[in-house]
Amino acid sequence: MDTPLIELVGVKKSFGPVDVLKGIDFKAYAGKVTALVGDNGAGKSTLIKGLSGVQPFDEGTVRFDGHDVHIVNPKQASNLGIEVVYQDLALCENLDIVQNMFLGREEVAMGTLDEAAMEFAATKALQSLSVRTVKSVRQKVSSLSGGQRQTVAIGRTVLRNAKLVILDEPTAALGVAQTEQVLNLVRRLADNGIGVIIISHNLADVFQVADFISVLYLGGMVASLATADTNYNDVVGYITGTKSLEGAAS
Amino acid sequence: MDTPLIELVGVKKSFGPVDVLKGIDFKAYAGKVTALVGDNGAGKSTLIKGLSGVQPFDEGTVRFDGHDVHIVNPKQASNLGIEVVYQDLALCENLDIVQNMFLGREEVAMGTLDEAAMEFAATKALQSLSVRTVKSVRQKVSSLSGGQRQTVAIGRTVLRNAKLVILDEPTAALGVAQTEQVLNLVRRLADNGIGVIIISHNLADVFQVADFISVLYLGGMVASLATADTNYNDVVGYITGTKSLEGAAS
Amino acid sequence: STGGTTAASKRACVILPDTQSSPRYEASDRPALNDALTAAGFEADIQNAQGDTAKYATIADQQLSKGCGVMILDDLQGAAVTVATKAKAQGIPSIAYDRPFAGADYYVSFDNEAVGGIEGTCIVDGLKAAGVDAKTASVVYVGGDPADGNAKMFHDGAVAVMSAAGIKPAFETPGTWDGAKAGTAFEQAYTTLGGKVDAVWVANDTNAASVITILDKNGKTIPVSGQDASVAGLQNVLLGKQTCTVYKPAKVEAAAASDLAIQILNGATPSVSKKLADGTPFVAVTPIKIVASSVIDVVTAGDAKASELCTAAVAAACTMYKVK
Amino acid sequence: MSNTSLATGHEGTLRDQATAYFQRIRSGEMGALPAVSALILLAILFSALSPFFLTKLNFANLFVQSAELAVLACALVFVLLLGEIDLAAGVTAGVGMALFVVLNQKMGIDPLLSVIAALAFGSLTGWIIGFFVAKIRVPSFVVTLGFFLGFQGLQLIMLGDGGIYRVDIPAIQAIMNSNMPEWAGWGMLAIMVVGSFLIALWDRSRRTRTGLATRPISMLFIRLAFMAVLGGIAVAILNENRSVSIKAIAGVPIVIPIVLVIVFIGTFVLDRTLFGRYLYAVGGNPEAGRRAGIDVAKIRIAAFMICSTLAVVSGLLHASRIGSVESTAGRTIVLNGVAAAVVGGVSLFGGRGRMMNAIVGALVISIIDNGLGLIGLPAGINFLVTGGVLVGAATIDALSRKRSGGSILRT
Amino acid sequence: MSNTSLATGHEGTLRDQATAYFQRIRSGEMGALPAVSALILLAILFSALSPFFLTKLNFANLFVQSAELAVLACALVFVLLLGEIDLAAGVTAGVGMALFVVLNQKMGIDPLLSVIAALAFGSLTGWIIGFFVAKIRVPSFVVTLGFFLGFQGLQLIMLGDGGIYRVDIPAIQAIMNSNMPEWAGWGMLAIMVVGSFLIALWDRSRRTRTGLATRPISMLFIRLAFMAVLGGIAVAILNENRSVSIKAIAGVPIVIPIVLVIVFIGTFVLDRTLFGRYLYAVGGNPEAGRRAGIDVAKIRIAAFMICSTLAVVSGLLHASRIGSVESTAGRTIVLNGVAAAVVGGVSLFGGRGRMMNAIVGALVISIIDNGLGLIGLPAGINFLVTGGVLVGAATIDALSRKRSGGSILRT
Ligand SMILES: Nc1ncnc2c1ncn2[C@@H]1O[C@H](COP(=O)(O)OP(=O)(O)OP(=O)(O)O)[C@@H](O)[C@H]1O
Ligand SMILES: Nc1ncnc2c1ncn2[C@@H]1O[C@H](COP(=O)(O)OP(=O)(O)OP(=O)(O)O)[C@@H](O)[C@H]1O
Ligand SMILES: O[C@@H]1[C@@H](O)[C@H](O)OC[C@H]1O
Ligand SMILES: [Mg+2]
Ligand SMILES: [Mg+2]
Repeated sequence: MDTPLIELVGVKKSFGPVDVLKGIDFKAYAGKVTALVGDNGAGKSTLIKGLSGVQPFDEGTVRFDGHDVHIVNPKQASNLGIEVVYQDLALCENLDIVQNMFLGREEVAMGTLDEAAMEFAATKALQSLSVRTVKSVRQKVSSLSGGQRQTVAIGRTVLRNAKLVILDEPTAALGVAQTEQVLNLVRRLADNGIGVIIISHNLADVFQVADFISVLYLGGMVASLATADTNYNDVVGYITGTKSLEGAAS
Repeated sequence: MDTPLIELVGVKKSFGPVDVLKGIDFKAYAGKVTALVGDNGAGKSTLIKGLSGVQPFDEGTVRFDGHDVHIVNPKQASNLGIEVVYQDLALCENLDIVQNMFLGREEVAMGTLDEAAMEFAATKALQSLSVRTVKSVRQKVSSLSGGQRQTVAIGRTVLRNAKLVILDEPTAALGVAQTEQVLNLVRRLADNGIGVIIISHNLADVFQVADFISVLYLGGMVASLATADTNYNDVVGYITGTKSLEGAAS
Repeated sequence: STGGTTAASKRACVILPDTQSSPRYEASDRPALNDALTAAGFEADIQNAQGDTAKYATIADQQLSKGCGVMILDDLQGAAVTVATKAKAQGIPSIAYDRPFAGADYYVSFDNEAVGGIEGTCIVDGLKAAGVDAKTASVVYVGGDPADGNAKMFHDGAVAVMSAAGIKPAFETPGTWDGAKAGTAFEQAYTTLGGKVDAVWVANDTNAASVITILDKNGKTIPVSGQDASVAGLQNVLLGKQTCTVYKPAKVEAAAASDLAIQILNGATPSVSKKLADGTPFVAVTPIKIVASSVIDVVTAGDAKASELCTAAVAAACTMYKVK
Repeated sequence: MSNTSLATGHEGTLRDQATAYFQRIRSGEMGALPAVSALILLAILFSALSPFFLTKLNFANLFVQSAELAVLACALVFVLLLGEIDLAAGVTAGVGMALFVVLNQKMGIDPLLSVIAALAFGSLTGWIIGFFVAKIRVPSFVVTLGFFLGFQGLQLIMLGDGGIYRVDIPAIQAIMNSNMPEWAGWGMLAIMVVGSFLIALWDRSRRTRTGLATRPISMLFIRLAFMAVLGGIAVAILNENRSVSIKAIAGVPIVIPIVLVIVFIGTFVLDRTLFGRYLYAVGGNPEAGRRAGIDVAKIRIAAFMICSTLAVVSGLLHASRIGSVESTAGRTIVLNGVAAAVVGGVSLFGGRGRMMNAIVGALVISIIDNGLGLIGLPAGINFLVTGGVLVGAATIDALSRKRSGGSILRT
Repeated sequence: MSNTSLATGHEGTLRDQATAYFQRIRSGEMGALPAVSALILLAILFSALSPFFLTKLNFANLFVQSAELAVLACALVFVLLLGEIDLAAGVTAGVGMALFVVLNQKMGIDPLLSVIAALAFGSLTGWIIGFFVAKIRVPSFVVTLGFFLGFQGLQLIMLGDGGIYRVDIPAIQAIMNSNMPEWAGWGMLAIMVVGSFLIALWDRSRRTRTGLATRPISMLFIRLAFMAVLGGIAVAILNENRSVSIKAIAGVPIVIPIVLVIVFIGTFVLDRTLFGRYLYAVGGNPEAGRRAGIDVAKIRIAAFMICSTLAVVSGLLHASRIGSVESTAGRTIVLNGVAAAVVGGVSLFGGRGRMMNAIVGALVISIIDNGLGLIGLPAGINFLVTGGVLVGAATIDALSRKRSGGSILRT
């Protein structure tokens, strides 16, 4: 197979006394969907936050497109073309939907914000995600329901020209129709040659969209498989620790 | 059937120009699990917050155990024996797990907080929910993963002697094993005669635990059915608005 | 609208500077000016800028928009200058009260350097009485807030007298009008001097009271100066803890100023013999040195109440010095 | 059932727009409105208490008296939007002015150059404060308290004990003490109305080009007419002779267009530039801003720089009005500045506030001194009444926000 | 792979505990530690600058000089924990003392009764402020600014005519100016050590009864030994004669046990009572507190009442140390009080802080005046250095928190 779009080698992260990532190897490819699964507290979000510079890793190597990179803040990740939807969303409640969707990537015309262009694009993006109950794209995020917020956060990725899109439990708060749309979106992104990493507890969804599945268990990577080569029960086994691939892990 | 534990008649709620609940009727029974489903932004959380006094209804009648009640703040709901796990959790990040689990219902011995008793009970409650990755029950909630927080919030209900337990998307962030435990818990609560209302987008879970299913669509109640009398596809139809029960709704 | 019979010309507008540096403005000057002016049949519009120059200017605007026949300005940080200029443009003369400023038509004041001079004398005499040689005496200087123009005059007046007697400051604290700060500063000076303190020049009674508490704690009674003839100051003088205070009878100063004002309001041009260097007519009022035996003078003048002075701890001293 | 899909609030007839506006008000998006009602109530109160309150002269006085505070409050908005505070803003103005007089008066440097140096000093100060806050992460309350103390020392050192310097430069004196010719007042109003019209047209053209809905154009005309009428009345009053003595005083005070320009530029920066957007984002949720790739530290430092620089401008207005620079300048005004912003509707916790809030708040605070100055109470009572009126104004403000705001809870 | 299930931090040997402690420190749970290092650095600095800094007399002075600020900072902790502020705390103390003087000196009422009345006045003030903040939802910054102004008026009205009053009651004078007999100092230390021991035993018994793990008992003994040795050294120093004049001065200043009792009770309330728990909860997330059924308004009002009442206690210490009460007391101290709490480690945004933080912070702020007072700089320079040292101390504090705190981001 060709060079991974992103490759982690031996990354570690601890918070004071707590070792959360204990030397992780991980790969994701352009044009493929890689699912990252694992129990609550296994370290999935921590892995993602390390990758995106939100909480840089303590140790280990990160390669992007074959080059060693050192990502210590989100701006750098963004410059590399890494776009992330965080589990805790991180929206500005005092801003409206359009403002949040374009935060950090505003359209500017003649030195000033091009509100019209942004409003137009945001509306399109939300429509593509089956949003029906949002009254106005100029509503403050503080007035949105849980699922609506989730959609706004995901909508951001539709607007960007990213190389790698990372989604941390994107469908957790979503309704049936919206979930379907997001899974479609994920597939569409990958088909356009973008690398996608998706974290989810919903294995049905994972098996539906993912090309590869990586399983974290208590801060160690216990399995990295092609979806085609595995099945639901095995993955549950890895997640809950009743099964281990190389008998090696931690 | 006997008197509903909780009964809403014609409740309405609007936020300024936005009518979110447009006259809702709803019932839930002691010893039964009633699922509340609906699209993102349909008004589920708003209904729950009205019921628990967090955001009182504008209009309508609420009956608890057959008596008209007027719940305008959470304290009153709590006094009636209503216990809620909110979608947005509402934990105090600066407090630890034990402190959060007992917030508002602390154990007091000789005028002072009985930390030992609370620590003991909290540990037991978390163990019953299959929590494996939490390092210490004296950890601050700010350091917990999404699923761990969810578990802490749910754990609160295990500790209380509630008459009505309301869970707003309790398993959204949970792993496979933890989800299973929470569904068990829901069943166990109902079997002990407690009324349970559960909101979820996961219809598989809903069909697994619920006795009744009520469907909200754009702020109106479009269907209230016994689980036994319906099926997955019908419910999806009600949720997405492609089907309507009495041809009546709004 | 100069002269004539308009309502405005019957009004005297007075601005006092603050309430922080001294209680006198509200406690003494206001009633004294008010009584004198209203007794003469004029309206007195007296306001206090509360230590804020912007407020000073606002008050002036407001008074002028109601109209004034004369302005009595107790300057705050130079704010009076512009006010006087504005007034002059409307033909309204102004009297500098207590504090000098450029552009006033008249100046009425205690000579602030003289006030400092009295304090200095107090220390020099106190040392002599205690049998300490001024030239070798260890004297701590606790001055007033250097941002206050008067503080500098008090300091200069006191230093002139003390250095003439051969006193050099053993320690000089950063000036302040805040009793608590002065107390800490003095305590630290005392520590640094290893307790070798023979006298303390203190600019006013507020600061003196805290200095005295520190001295008490260390079992020392030495010459201490002050001014304002405040309740605590007079009590400390009676108790022998403060050598003297300077009594600046506001009534006398206010009488002088309102005298000028009344003449102006009546359309007359007051004649004043003394002039400042820049030619401003100057009415000087004499500050009075108060020692234990003369505390009664302040009481007699009505500027202190025996009942307030003679608390349990001071009762014996009151009897001794016939303060009733 | 009507499935309204993704409106923006620009759709609908004039009537719909009006309904939506009142519903927005009821639902708690009040902006400066509660403060405006507090202002009106205070004005009614003082008119009842003093016959001089509603005079032409006092009308002009109020604007001039509030200008210094208004500019300071505008300055503070930039840091308050971040949830930070600048306790040193007043003394920064003081040192800026001290620097000005030292350069100009003592060293004979050109007044304009001296003003520029003072402004540069303001920026530098803001940069240093911002550096401590943004890079070292010292709470701004403590950093700026340190500067508050330190700068009092600088003032003493620069101006000397009891130091006061007259500011005799006609251009500076004119700001607060002179008025524009009659035509200039009308010209100013014309520029404002036409300018607003052009900006609105420009916005509309951008929207229509993208195919987005626009508000009915009649709404724009109503707004402009409103502006023209209110502004026209104010200019007409100010253009009459308001003197109570022989010398005629008429015209719009020079400081008014200055403050308006500051408000205009400030509003423009906050609403229409990247920096403004990032300021709100960081104030609302710094972590979200950081994750979106915003250089949070840079935004923070810039906000403190703007604050300190504008503070020096307010110092200039102070010097102009008082006619001198004193060694205690600016010690007391800063708490009033924060209070003005907060009463006007700026949140102390960041993320919410506009220039207009600061202006209205400053008028509320200033009208207290203005009104009480006409009444003339003893200091003790004056303090008491000032405090009481401040709490009262804030109560009106809070009550009108609350009635509707009950629903605006964090979800 | 060890699947550690739900520890509490009480498990493990002494060695494990020590490791865990240092890891906690490294991971940013520093509490008052950074402030302690700032304190030590300042002490080293001043010892180098003045040979008098490390004298017995100055050691005692420092405690006494900082007591008033320490109690005020403790008072403020209660409102800061809620993310609120009380700008009026200083003048509340001032009015409390004015009331005391008027009752006692002017009206001849029993001193004890007068003190009680002053404290009651403090509680009432806190109740009113709390009412505006909690019920009407006026931002505390504005309410307390109003009270700050209003109370300056009250002080003037109450004490204006005499300006400054001596406080001649021996019991009050004694607080800050007298010392305990030698044995009482040792007794105080003994009570502290034995008391801590008994409380720890009681906690252990509760845990063991429930079957929970406890820390090794040797840890407790180490802690007590530490306390006994440090305390013993302090008491021994204070029990020696530190006078530089003829009159002997020895013994632990009476104010020390008073402050310790306040700290003890305050800590007890914050750590072990429902009210304390709710204070942290509401400060951390008011909406979560409300949903848990906490009466948020009641907690807020109670916090302001405690703050104002303790502020009056600090006023009592002020009166005792200065030996008098003046009509301007308390105007400037409040910003220092907030700074003390913040430098000590209390968050201005609520939810984080303890009594000990306030005490250490107050020592940091007080040591600046204490040290500089020995050096004797002119006012201008003194201001400048004070500001600089404050920023410096806060920087040390921030840097030590930051190094490790980088990871403590909101998830
Ligand atoms: N404070 C508010 N102001 C205005 N609109 C609001 C407010 N709170 C909620 N809404 C709107 O009310 C509607 C219902 O919200 P609610 O949170 O009840 O949805 P929900 O059914 O729980 O959705 P989800 O499945 O996404 O959690 C949404 O359209 C939301 O935008
Ligand atoms: N700041 C922190 N301090 C201490 N421990 C932390 C911190 N952040 C995370 N942890 C711990 O690290 C572990 C991994 O957390 P992480 O959020 O990566 O889990 P996750 O796999 O995303 O779980 P979930 O499925 O619940 O989202 C958890 O046990 C959590 O308690
Ligand atoms: O009386 C004094 C006053 O004249 C001065 O300005 O400030 C200090 C006071 O003590
Ligand atoms: Mg996660
Ligand atoms: Mg919801």
